[in-house]
Amino acid sequence: MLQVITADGDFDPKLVPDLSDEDLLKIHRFMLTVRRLNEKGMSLQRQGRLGFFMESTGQEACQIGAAYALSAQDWALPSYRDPGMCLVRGVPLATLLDQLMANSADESKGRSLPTHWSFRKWNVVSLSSPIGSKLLHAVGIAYAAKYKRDKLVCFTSMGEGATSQGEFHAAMNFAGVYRAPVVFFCENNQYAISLPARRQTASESFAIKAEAYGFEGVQVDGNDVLAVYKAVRSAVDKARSGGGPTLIEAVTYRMGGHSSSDDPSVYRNDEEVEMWKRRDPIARFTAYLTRKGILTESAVQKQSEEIDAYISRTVKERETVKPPAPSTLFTDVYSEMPWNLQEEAEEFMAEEGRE
Amino acid sequence: MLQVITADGDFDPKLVPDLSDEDLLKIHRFMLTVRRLNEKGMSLQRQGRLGFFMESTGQEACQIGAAYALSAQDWALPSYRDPGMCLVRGVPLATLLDQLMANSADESKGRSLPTHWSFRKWNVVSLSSPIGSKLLHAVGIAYAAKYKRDKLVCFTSMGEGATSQGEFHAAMNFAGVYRAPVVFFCENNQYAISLPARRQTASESFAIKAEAYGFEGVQVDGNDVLAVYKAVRSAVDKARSGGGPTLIEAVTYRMGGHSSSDDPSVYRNDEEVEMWKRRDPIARFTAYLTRKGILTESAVQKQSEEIDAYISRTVKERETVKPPAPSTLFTDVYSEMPWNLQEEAEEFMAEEGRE
Amino acid sequence: MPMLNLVQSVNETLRTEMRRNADVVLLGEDIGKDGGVFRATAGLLNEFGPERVMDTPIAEDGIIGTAIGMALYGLEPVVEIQFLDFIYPGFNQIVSELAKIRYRSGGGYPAHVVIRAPYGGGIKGALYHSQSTEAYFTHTPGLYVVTPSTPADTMGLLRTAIRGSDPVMFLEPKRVYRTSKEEVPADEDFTIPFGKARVVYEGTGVTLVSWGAMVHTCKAAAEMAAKENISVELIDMRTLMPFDLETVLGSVRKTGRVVIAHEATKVSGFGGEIAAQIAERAIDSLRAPIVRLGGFDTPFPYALENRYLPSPERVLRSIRKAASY
Amino acid sequence: MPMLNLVQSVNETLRTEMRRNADVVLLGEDIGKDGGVFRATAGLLNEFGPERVMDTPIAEDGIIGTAIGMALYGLEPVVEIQFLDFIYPGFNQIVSELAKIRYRSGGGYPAHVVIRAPYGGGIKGALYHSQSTEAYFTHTPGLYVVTPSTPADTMGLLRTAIRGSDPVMFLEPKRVYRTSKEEVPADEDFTIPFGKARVVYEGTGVTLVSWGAMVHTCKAAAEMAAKENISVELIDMRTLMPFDLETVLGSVRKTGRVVIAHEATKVSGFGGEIAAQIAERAIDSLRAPIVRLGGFDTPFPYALENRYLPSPERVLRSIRKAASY
Ligand SMILES: Cc1ncc(C[n+]2csc(CCOP(=O)(O)OP(=O)(O)O)c2C)c(N)n1
Ligand SMILES: Cc1ncc(C[n+]2csc(CCOP(=O)(O)OP(=O)(O)O)c2C)c(N)n1
Ligand SMILES: [Mg+2]
Ligand SMILES: [Mg+2]
Repeated sequence: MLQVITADGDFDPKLVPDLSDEDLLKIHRFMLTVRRLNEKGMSLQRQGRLGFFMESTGQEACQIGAAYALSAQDWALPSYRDPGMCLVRGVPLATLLDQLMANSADESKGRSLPTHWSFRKWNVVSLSSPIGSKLLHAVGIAYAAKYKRDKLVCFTSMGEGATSQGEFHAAMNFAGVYRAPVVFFCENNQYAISLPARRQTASESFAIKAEAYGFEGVQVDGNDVLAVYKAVRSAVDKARSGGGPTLIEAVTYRMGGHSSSDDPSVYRNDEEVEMWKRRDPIARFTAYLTRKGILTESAVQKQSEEIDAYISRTVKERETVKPPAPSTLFTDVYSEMPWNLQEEAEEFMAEEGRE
Repeated sequence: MLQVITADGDFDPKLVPDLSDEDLLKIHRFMLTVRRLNEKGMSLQRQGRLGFFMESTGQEACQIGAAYALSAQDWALPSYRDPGMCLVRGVPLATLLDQLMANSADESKGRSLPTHWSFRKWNVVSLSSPIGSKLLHAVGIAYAAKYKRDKLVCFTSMGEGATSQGEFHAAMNFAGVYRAPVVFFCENNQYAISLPARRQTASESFAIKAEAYGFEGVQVDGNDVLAVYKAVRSAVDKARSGGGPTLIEAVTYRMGGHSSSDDPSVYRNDEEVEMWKRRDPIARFTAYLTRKGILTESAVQKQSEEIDAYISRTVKERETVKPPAPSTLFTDVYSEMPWNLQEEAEEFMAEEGRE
Repeated sequence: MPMLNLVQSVNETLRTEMRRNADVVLLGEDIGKDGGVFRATAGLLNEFGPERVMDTPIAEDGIIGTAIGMALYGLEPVVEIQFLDFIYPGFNQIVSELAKIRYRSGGGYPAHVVIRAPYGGGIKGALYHSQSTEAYFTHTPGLYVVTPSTPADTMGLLRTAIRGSDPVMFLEPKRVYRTSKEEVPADEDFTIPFGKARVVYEGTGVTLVSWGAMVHTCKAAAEMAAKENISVELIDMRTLMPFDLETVLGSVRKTGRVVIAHEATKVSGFGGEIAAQIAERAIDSLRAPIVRLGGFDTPFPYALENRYLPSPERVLRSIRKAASY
Repeated sequence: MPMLNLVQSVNETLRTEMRRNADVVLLGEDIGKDGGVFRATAGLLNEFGPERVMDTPIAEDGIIGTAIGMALYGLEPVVEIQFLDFIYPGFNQIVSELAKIRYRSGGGYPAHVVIRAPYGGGIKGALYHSQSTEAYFTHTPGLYVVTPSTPADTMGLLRTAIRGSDPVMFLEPKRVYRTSKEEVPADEDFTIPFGKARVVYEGTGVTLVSWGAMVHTCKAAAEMAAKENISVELIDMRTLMPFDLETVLGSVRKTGRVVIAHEATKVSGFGGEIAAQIAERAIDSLRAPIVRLGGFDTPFPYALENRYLPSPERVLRSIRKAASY
């Protein structure tokens, strides 16, 4: 398992990827932002200000490290547990919140469940709920880019549970057969809702599954942001230069529940959670940057407060945005409305007007 | 790749499985029978006496070697290319022909395509056309047997093309997770209709795919009946004693077309076919038995003639069996006919009577 | 007589049937320790152990296909699909295998699998936690399709499904999983036969046909209609395959007016089948056009869910339309 | 004007569209060297190379899902599913992804994929090479569903599908792939709009509605009826989504009698939708019950295929029933 920084911030200089201090600090700040956003998201949901939320606390190194290895022209299909990837890609916090709040400014017109991203401008592809189905889209996008001689890579992430779906199998196999420039990033956070990873499959690891498709599988410490960056960066470089796909398994932990509807205490014990707390990806990266002398604990404290304030401000601002207009019920089903939809829309609007 | 007999009949005595001379001769005779049955099947189809046929010439060692390793209480889900497995299980030739001819004596009541076996009495489970879907049934059967503490194994075969389906993936994964007593037997005959095996997947082999599911994958020379027997036998023994599943890849060649509707000359060349002819599984086993001194070329010749006569006689006899009764259109959809079917059946029978 | 809500009724039926017959086994995602995301299987792992209450990997084809194999061997698997919306990776197993294996094997290999799946809108679940696609299954010969609307019906019908010998799609109206409790027969052999509708309200003016959670919307609409002096006969179909055409036709012959209301997308919904049957068999009794009301012909939205879901007011408008023609 | 049979017309349309637009790519099983099991793509690999004519592994989810990704990036993939019966491993990609991605992304990510699939009985293919399950797709908002019956219609409609921007299920009546040739417009911009039915025969006595290969059965039946002095107006729907209700209603208003005939299983078939629409909108014009004729509510058999498939005689009996009421 690839590791650059150990749990207490120690590291092997030969393994450290080539990133400027500025980049390192940006990465750290993104990680903090995701952590605070998760906390805010859960509290908004508890207050009834968000209909639904899926947190990703504990997986900040995965999200930020991976997305940081991509270029702007690359395409990404992040999972619901990857708000940080959207932020790194450049999606403004306000735009992300519009999605969560399903308001009229939301690019998806408030049609999708919160955390089901779709940000065309930032090449973040529309996500659905069925687990695994998007992996094939990543292969198709990568193939099409290659066909058009565009030098880009398609990146997609998934939970370890997704590897059990038939669509994972087809995506991996097609990627191998067509040598598509695609990077599969599996965040093994130890659980698929309540099912522990060791009961999801009997294979030695998730990374090893790449053998079945004739390309490389890599296992990396998913709580080590530099290791994640390094692994994804090298997979991206390989894909960009015609070397085909890679599967990366990032070993991490889902600190919270599966979603705002879930109570994880039913199926797992506190000791386990405590053990993983000690491997916290942000604490570890902070320790590293502190050792390097480019960050202090008090600076982190200050940043957290700034971020909190910024998130709260933006939430308040986005809460003033109107909900989607009723007429949007009927658009975008087709490029043009067929007569049956037109009829339904007209009847509906007439009744709306009446009531 | 496991091999016991080389192409010219040479062998390593340490590898030879423990089979009596009588067994060896039986195996040889089964192989001959399948070869002759294939030839007869194609010719009947060409004469319009069979609606459809799928031949399996070249794959006799796979079929007979594998089935010979099973016990009567074991369950089997052979593919359309495995008539020989049915014969070894004890299905009478006449019963097999009834299936091919879809007559009123057919256990499936003439409803299924020829070569889509279903022989309850011999634990040969009903086969459908969609590739890959039956593999999951094998896992369920194996699990159920284990649940009931029945010491049996479920065996299923497939083409190498089936490994691309999502249901293969799920079957392998479930088998691994539940350690089901199941043996997956993949006859890699180099083609899936027109697609060469090397374009079906980029993996090194088909056997290696087992790694993705945490159990053993074995590659064996599929034109060497003793190697096939040995590999399947050891997988069956392992499964029976609680050791879980195995995937076996038998490397072989489809000498004929995909089916009676296919013309393979469109997509492959003669040299390749010639090369595989030199690895013929029957010729090889004959050479082995001849060397061992328990069979002669002239005995083989005589047997072939006997078998031909027997097949022809049985075909003629089965051709006298009536087609299924029209009323069978409506039965077995449910255990009891719901009213809509009853109504359709009555109307139909009334009209049949009239015309 | 115990008081149970609908999801408790599922739980209780599974428990009693598992006690009664050791061949009944469950499989699905998160049905073990977690007790299912809706708690339909809560407590069953503890009582029956992991061999009979199997948490599965995330693969609906795997779940259904494995269950078919088990059934072929003689077990009686009851599958939970977490949401009906997630059944499609297993659709091939349903359509190609489960529905056809008895027929294609000449009766030699029947596969008795019961597939339970919560369905329908009303929980703010957006496109993929809300759909009502019962019509796909009614168009697949070999399957029975059950759509209960009350706790007692759920118990009686689920028991029939489990004790039967045919494949059943058992669709549970998750919107009303917990909305109310009712008394449920204590008799552990209480069953309700398939193909018998329930007349919820008798009436003389308009026949209103529905099933699943929509029955409750229709009840509200019928009550509103009563205030306008329209007497509604509300029929809960209970099972869509087989469907109780006799009860529907009997009612239509009496009222001459009919509204069919379902949550599913209107085009090609099962309402069309019922309308077509009436138009074929009772047209002379009709005194008004057959009115169908369905979900809009769009995917299921998130923010506007309440605008999308057929409301009692929309049903009422349809009733008025039929009544006033 | 070239003379082509139906499958040649598919081939010719693919060829001309691929010449016209380099973004049009094909993927499917055995479509390369083999030219497809029905030869619909014969010669295309040679002309356009393996990057544009992609032989795929056997995985329908893989084929359709990859095509969706290609379409998201801006290609115009045309998929071949070897038989419609084998589409179910890819059903999740169709129902959950292809049909909904434009909507759920607020229009940001449309996916223009055309899925071609031979369908229907008549080639002695038994349960899994014979089914007509168009109703599943008509019940899935976001999809267009096209069911041509002649070589010229096939060309005009396939071109509309490829040049459009919405997902299309293009269902090809394989039974009549080669039964006859007809003149097909030489104009390489010849298209036929979706949602416009074709009146095959004008008539005054009974409206007969059909699509796909059944249109030919209905033609034979209409000719037989003519000999009995029943004047049949035969309507070929051509596309089921959108469906040309106007033409159907116009005809029913004229004749007052209607038969809807399809090969698919009757219960919940698309015939029910048409019947329901007529019963809702033109009931006052009806002088007889709406007669529906479908395949039996059973799987598709092998030995008895000819007894199963609706024959001209069966259609004729339905016509008589409607005419004599
Ligand atoms: C096809 C399908 N089946 C079931 C579900 C219900 N479901 C939602 S998330 C989830 C678990 C996913 O686990 P994993 O892939 O490990 O991702 P994680 O949530 O841990 O990030 C399940 C079973 C679904 N969304 N889609
Ligand atoms: C789901 C599905 N897709 C496509 C087909 C069409 N088809 C029938 S056999 C076949 C090739 C199978 O190849 P393989 O698994 O290697 O078996 P073989 O025929 O070589 O024994 C294909 C594509 C099918 N039967 N099912
Ligand atoms: Mg997980
Ligand atoms: Mg093969």
